[in-house]
Amino acid sequence: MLAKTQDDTAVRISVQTEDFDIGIETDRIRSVASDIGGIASFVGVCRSEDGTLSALELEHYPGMAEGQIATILNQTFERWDLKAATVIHRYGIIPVGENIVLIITASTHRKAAFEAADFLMDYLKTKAPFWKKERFVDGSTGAWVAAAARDDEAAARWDIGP
Amino acid sequence: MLAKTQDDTAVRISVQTEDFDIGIETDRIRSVASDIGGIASFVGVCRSEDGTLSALELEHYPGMAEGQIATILNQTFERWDLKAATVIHRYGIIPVGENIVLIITASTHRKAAFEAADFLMDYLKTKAPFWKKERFVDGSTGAWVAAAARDDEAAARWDIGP
Amino acid sequence: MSEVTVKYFAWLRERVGVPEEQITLPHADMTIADLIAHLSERGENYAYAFADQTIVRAAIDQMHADHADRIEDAREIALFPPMTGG
Amino acid sequence: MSEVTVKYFAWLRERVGVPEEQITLPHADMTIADLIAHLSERGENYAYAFADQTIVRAAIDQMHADHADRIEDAREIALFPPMTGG
Repeated sequence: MLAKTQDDTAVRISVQTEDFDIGIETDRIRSVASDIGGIASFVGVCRSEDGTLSALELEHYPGMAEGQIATILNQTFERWDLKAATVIHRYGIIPVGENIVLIITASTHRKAAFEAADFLMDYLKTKAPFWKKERFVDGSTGAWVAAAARDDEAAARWDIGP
Repeated sequence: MLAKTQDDTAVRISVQTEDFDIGIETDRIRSVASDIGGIASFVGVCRSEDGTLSALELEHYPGMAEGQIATILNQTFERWDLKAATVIHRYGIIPVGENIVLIITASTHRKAAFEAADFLMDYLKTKAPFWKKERFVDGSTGAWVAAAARDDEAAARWDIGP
Repeated sequence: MSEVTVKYFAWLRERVGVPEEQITLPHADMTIADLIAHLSERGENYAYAFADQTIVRAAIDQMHADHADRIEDAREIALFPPMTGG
Repeated sequence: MSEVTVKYFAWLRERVGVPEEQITLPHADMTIADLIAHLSERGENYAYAFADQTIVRAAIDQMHADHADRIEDAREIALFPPMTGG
């Protein structure tokens, strides 16, 4: 399924409720790919929004979430010479300060790893079926988070059609 | 010394022979900064160069290395709204597959974390006093690695004078 | 007349009141826009959920789709607001 | 006449043959270029090390400097090839 990768273990996708460990995941990437020159990663964390937020409730579309992440990873491997990549996205209740998403990309060259990680995050935000709802520290439930126009603009930079 | 950071622990610089642990360093970043939305990181790894290389010998200029990293971090904090950052650069003999450098940047927003990490790496490559010498698998010592013109070009993207 | 599973997510799910349901398509050759128009007539909750159709996103068999796309022999349609993952 | 510590790194260190040395500046008001010219006359190893001056980088008291920069009352000069860290 992945264009430039023969080895399935070079790609790891997980949609899960439990937290992840960037150290363990980085070691895994290192163990499955050879001739790596750079490993870029990004951890998305639940922001406190100046102390008002207590948690985010993350809803997802089971099946389509994994499928869309695989599709986006496929495009990423077609575009950059990656050796391995990992995408982990959590769902359920995520308290402030906890991890939401992890991206790791490994390549022979630094720029490819950086750009691929940036691209993956842009497309996860606009194409992966997840939705966030706010929970406030006063116990009330907030609104569903509105999609930011800047996320669509960020994704549009990469010149891939909708 | 750092423009937008009151808390000294928000910045960690280390020039060392021993390896680092991205998990421990990420936990440290998370513990010293609040309202983090994204943590970007980059690990530079010693490439095998198609199996010919056994290790890199990294020479550095003690004192100036730390000082230049501090200067580059200062510029980074002036330019992006970072909550915390870590730069660890190893020296000595680094076998193929081992870590050379670690960058971690934490910000409220993802783009700032990504761009700051990319900027830090570009400037470390062209401004931090480290030099790499090759050691081959056949036991011979190779040449000093030549600076890549593309590294200067990458740094020039950021519009900061020499 | 064929049946499809229609799934709703986020505030669309909350407004409709169910996470999914079986819908019998009133005629063949319907588009996503036709399905939304059909659902909007099922009651106040649906009318409220689909009041602003421009922000409703759709998937056909778990692939992103436009409002003009035909449902054809799809088994699962999903309707949801713009995504906010990552 | 003042003294400075001159440090060499990487292949400049290997060619000169020492990692650092004390150099007495022959006159005041010297630039980095003047220092390199002065060092080049100290022997074959120096002439070899500084054969291509365009690729020699310099630091004055641990700050990057140009060849035209004056040494003034600096205590430590470093000469090295383009950096290859990261």
